Amino acid sequence: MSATEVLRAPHPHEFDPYKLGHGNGGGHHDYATGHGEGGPASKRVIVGYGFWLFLLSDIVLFSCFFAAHAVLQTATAGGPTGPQLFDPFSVALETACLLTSSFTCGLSAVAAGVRNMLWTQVFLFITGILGLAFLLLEAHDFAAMMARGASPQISAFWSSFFAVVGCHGGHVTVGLLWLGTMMAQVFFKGFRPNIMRRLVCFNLFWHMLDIIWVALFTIVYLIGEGR
Amino acid sequence: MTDERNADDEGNVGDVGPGFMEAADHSVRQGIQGYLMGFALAALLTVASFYVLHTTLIWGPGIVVMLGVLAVAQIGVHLVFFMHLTTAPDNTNNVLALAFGILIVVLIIGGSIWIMNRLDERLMPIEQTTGQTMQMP
Amino acid sequence: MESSAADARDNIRSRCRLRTVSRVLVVLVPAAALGGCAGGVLQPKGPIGAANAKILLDAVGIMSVIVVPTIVGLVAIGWWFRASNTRARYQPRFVYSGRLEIIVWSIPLLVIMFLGGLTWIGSHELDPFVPIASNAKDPPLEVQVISLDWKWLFIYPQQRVASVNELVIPAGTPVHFFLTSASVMNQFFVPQLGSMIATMNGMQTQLHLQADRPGSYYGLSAQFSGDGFSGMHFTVRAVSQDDFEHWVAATQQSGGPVLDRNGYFDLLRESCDVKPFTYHSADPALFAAIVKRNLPPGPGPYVGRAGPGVRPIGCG
Amino acid sequence: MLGKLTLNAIPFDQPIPLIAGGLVFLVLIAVIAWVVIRGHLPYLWHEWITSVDHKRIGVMYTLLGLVMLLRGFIDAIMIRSQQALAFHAPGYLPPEHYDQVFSAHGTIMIFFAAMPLMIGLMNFAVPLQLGVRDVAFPTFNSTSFWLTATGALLVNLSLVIGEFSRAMWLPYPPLSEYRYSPDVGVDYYLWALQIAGVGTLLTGINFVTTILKIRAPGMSYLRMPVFCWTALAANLLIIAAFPVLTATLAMLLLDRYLGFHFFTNSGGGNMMMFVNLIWAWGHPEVYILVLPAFGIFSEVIATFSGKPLFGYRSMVAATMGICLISFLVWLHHFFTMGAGGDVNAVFGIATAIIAVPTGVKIFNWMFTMYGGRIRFTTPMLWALGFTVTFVIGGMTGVLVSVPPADFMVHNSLFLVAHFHNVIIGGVLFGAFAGVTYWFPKAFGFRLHEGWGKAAFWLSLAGFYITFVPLYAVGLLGMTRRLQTYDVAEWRPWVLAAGVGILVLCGALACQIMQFIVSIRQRELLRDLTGDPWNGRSLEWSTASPPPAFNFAVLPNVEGEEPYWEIKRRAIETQQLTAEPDYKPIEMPRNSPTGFITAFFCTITGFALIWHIWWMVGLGLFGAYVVFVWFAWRDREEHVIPAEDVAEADRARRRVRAQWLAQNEREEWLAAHAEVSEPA
Ligand code: HEA
Ligand code: HEA
Ligand code: CUA
Ligand SMILES: [Cu+2]
Repeated sequence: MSATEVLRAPHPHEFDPYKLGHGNGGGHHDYATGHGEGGPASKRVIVGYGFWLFLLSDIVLFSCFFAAHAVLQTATAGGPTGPQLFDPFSVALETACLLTSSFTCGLSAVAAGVRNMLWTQVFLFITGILGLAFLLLEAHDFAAMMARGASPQISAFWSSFFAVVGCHGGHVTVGLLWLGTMMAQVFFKGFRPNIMRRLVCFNLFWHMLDIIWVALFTIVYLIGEGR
Repeated sequence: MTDERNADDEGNVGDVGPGFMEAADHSVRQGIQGYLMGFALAALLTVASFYVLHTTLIWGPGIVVMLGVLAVAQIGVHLVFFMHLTTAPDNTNNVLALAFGILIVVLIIGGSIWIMNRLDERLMPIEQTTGQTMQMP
Repeated sequence: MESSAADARDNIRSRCRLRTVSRVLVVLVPAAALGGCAGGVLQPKGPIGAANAKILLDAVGIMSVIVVPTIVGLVAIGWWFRASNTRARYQPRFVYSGRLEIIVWSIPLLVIMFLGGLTWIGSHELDPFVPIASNAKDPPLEVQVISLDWKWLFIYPQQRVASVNELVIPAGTPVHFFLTSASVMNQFFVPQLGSMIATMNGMQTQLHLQADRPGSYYGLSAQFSGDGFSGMHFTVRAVSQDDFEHWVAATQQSGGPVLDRNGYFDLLRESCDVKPFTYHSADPALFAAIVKRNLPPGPGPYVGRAGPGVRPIGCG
Repeated sequence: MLGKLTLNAIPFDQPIPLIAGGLVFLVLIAVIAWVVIRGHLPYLWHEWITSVDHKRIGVMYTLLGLVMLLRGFIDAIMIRSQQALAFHAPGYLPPEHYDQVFSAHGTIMIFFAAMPLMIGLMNFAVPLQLGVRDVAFPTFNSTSFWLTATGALLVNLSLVIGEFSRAMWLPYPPLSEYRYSPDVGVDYYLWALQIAGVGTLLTGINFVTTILKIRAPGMSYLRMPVFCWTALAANLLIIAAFPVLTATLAMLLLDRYLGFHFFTNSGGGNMMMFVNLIWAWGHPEVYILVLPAFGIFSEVIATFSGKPLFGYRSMVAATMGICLISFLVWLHHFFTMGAGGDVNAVFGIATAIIAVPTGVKIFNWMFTMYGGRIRFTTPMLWALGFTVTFVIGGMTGVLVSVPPADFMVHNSLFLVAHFHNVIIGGVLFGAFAGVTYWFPKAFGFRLHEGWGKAAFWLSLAGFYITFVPLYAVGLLGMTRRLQTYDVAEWRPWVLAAGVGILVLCGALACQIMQFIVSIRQRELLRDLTGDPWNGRSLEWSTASPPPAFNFAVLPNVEGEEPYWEIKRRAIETQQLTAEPDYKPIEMPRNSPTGFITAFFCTITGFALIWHIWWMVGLGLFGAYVVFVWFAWRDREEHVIPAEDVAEADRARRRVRAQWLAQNEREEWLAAHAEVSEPA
């Protein structure tokens, strides 16, 4: 086949060099859902997806602290061990707070979905209160443990314990600060598209904290205690 | 109201960001129902975790496994009911990203524990040098 | 008896001088370079080093089979198909070939399969913790190695002597090293004898080496450990069994210092470029105490002084 | 009041770094003063500092990378000259200074030269190649850049205030713990990297979102240029690996600042955990660097061979394969720690497997050239130099992945030669290829070929003269990071490497001359068509430099190599496509958020290094205020009216029409047709 023949071919894409099966058509005809062939995705999808990736990277960050904790499990250097000082009741209470807050956070999303200012704010507020309660309980826990001779400076085990639990607590703190600004934004600016996008991100963040906490109370407290 | 939503929706059809309920199909009641269901399941699984810890129903060393399974189940509940993850085609990218994340987490935690355990076994002085018990030759 | 070690060192030095004569050659012929008095890893003087070097060369060989033609091909194709070459055939549609694709994936795969097998077997057989299969009737000599800031301490638990920055071993006898660090991480390495291994505080690694013939070999730390790192090298003197016993006896009777707790704390402080010396008596339980962290680790630079420009004391 | 910061912090007793650093800062201040006095500040502020345009950010990243490359190179000169002098002698750098030099060299080269160069080129080219207007999160993009710049600033600040880390480019504890490094050097290192690391993570998220969610209509995954694929792989690795770096450095920070015991010699700490975690980041990191370079070479080789890339599908598979396997091999950096046969073998074999997809890439580049019409322009020379050099470096990499072999050369200069072989031959050559390739797109004129070719040949020669001796001396047992040595056999090789660095200095001179000469002769080198290389992907379809909105209308992609298609059709039919219906375009507004965030991060970082706690509080508070203020912003976009779009695009079309008229149809067709028989 000579070159000019190729060029005069009826459709320029009859020639599919990579045998990818894209020989004909393409463009707008073959939407593959979720594959973005129809041009740039909507802003909502872009923002949500970007935040999703951020959450995944955050989970990787936590996984390092978890790995360190698993490795340093027995490195108590003669100091107290975890199960000696854990307070299962307090942990259960913290779990309850956080789980409920995740639920109310979801309800705020439902309310925001129908642009209901009052209930959105109410549920966000309850979420915040529960988060705060969680933090105070955790701080109280830490204080009690320190009073009984455990601190991050005592041994590698306690270093890793305070680091992994504290990292989660730090995330909750940041979440609360964010929650505050979100409530203010919703209040002053209403349910604009950009505010709605941020609300969705905040929701994802808060649920993710709960997921981390599930891993945390299982691995650090329950399995740690089971040993 | 609808205008705003549409403006935000334009672009590629059939692609959904994470965390979105299919708003158009969900009434408030359905929304609340979904969260309630997730909440109930999650609470149940949490209680089960705390319960299993002290149970005698399960063979002792198996408890850890059970705890792990319960945690995975609960994380799944959160992902599905709270974060609205589905396996529908419009969620492909979200699920793929999640799978990638999980793979990395498993590699890092699993790899670290494997490596560090081997090192600990071999480097923690079990096999002593003869030094400390030997007398002068 | 002090003088015997000094004699040996003089001896090494004069042989070094002889070798410098051949240095011109060394520059010209890379392969010949591997014959200095700090001979390289391709001039092994013991079974471990020999096996490692063999594997290294085997790997280079098998990879060359594919790498060399690849390089030649790249240059040749690049040159032949230059735009100005009218004899080269322009084929803009040569962009896919299923057959080439198969070849392209499988040839490297085959090479890697061979290398993978080599890796699997080599990693197990040459694991530094695995004893050397030896038909020597003597049991292996045991040496405890402790890296300090910035010198090496060798304790002979069976002989109850110790030396710093000089390791004397009997040739032809396997040596079983137990290693740890009194401060930061280091790597114990004698290029001509073979595998290196890390030394770490609170941990004990093991290593089996053997020198086949008497000789003097260069040893060093292969893990940067701070400002005095460059001076952290030592000499391995492999001597005959008789000479080794001689050396032990001489050391025991010499008037050198004693390695007990106090002696150890003296040594623990940072110091650089330490000249080799011996302890006429050493406490063999010291090693375990360090590994178990019953003794404090090295104090680091000038305890209590912080801020920019902290320098090691006694160095430079 | 000022924490640990006193007048002693300025190293009056170490004249070399003080003078060098002082000079750098004087130049910096002079530049700033010149900018202010000449009244360029408003221009800089509006057009560059607050810009969220991916092209501008890409240019700034690249510039930062080049400047830091220069700084890293000066360190390299100091390393090589010190070792050349230090046979049985102290040389001119005392240990406490030499140790800073190589630590700074490694840190700067990896984090502040190679990373910004690669990220800069991705920033510039990826959205253009995807046929879209910007990245997913333009403001974060600017923040990423300024956070990276903050890290670079902190590292360079350590020259004149205090000192830099002496604990290697990866600060292994316990050496990097407070007990053994009580000075601020390690703190400079840690905070600089934490801040820059956050910026890099944001980049990763930004680009993965961009590539997966924002592409021109019709651009399915398998129509993306390979550079976009490699960018996707590299940024996925960033998302997966950089959190590991952050976590690991955070643990070391906790040890140093709050007395934790993660890696200490006491309290049950375990330094092996650091080594394990840091390499779980460190190994993927080297592929983060080299994958985009692979992409650049794919574009360059295809363009200058006048052919589509050979084996596109294999290329994509190989890229993603490398991306995945690179997370399974990190232990090969500590084979000698004693984890035993099973662990060493598994990780060793996994490492060697990477040679397979990498080899596939090499062969595909080779077959791309096969049957091509190769034009030896500067980018193509860099690419050719890369293929040969990288194959050698890859081979020595596979060699050290065999544990018994690694037991002999770990941490030796052989290893140093391995990684410079892949990094210089791969990443650095890639960066230069990319810079020369896309420079005309960014600025509208080409770089001078003569000086570029001189720089290439001197770099190639200089590289081999420097590093082949290091291979040899590594096999002689010479370990890395030696400040002095006394083994006579090593000396000739060390001296030879010293000669190599002189040749590299020549290369640097030519490289700088290339920039100077090109800027001065820019009218001569001007390219009006927007397509100076006869390119194949979409970035060449718009004007050079591209308008802020890149494309007046998003191109409609109907096949692989979309621009080649457009061009062919235009020539075939002898006319441009019909003028589109211009619409107003919404573009993100400029924002100082990134710059201000980075400003507060600089303050916070500096205060943390010197334990100035009130300043830490101030910095953090400032950062929070910026966050709220950014969140409060109402107008995120501005609209470019349709007339402006039309005007810009019509100008481009005029030039294209001229170009079309000059290209004789038959001639062009003949030039690009398959030759069936040798002429
Ligand atoms: C861009 C950077 C880069 C790249 C691309 C690579 C690529 C590779 N590296 Fe390298 N490496 C580094 C940067 C890089 N490395 C750095 C910085 C260090 C040291 C850090 C420090 O300690 O400070 C290091 C250290 C390092 C070590 C640790 C050694 C030690 O500490 O003792 C190992 C061990 O396995 C290794 C292996 C490899 C391998 C197998 C590849 C492979 O990816 C190479 C694959 C390529 C090819 C093989 C060539 C092309 C293939 C063919 C032509 C096909 C046919 C070939 C065969 C079948 C063999 N590298
Ligand atoms: C990206 C990474 C990178 C790059 C590019 C380089 C480049 C170079 N490196 Fe480096 N190096 C490392 C990463 C890198 N290095 C690392 C990680 C270490 C380990 C540190 C440690 O031990 O902890 C190391 C260590 C290291 C050592 C080992 C010290 C030792 O252990 O004993 C040596 C010794 O020779 C060395 C030399 C060089 C040389 C000669 C170059 C040259 O090839 C440089 C070539 C560069 C140029 C020729 C500059 C060109 C500049 C421009 C064109 C700028 C133009 C600018 C404008 C116009 C604004 N490096
Ligand atoms: Cu490295 Cu223990
Ligand atoms: Cu690696």
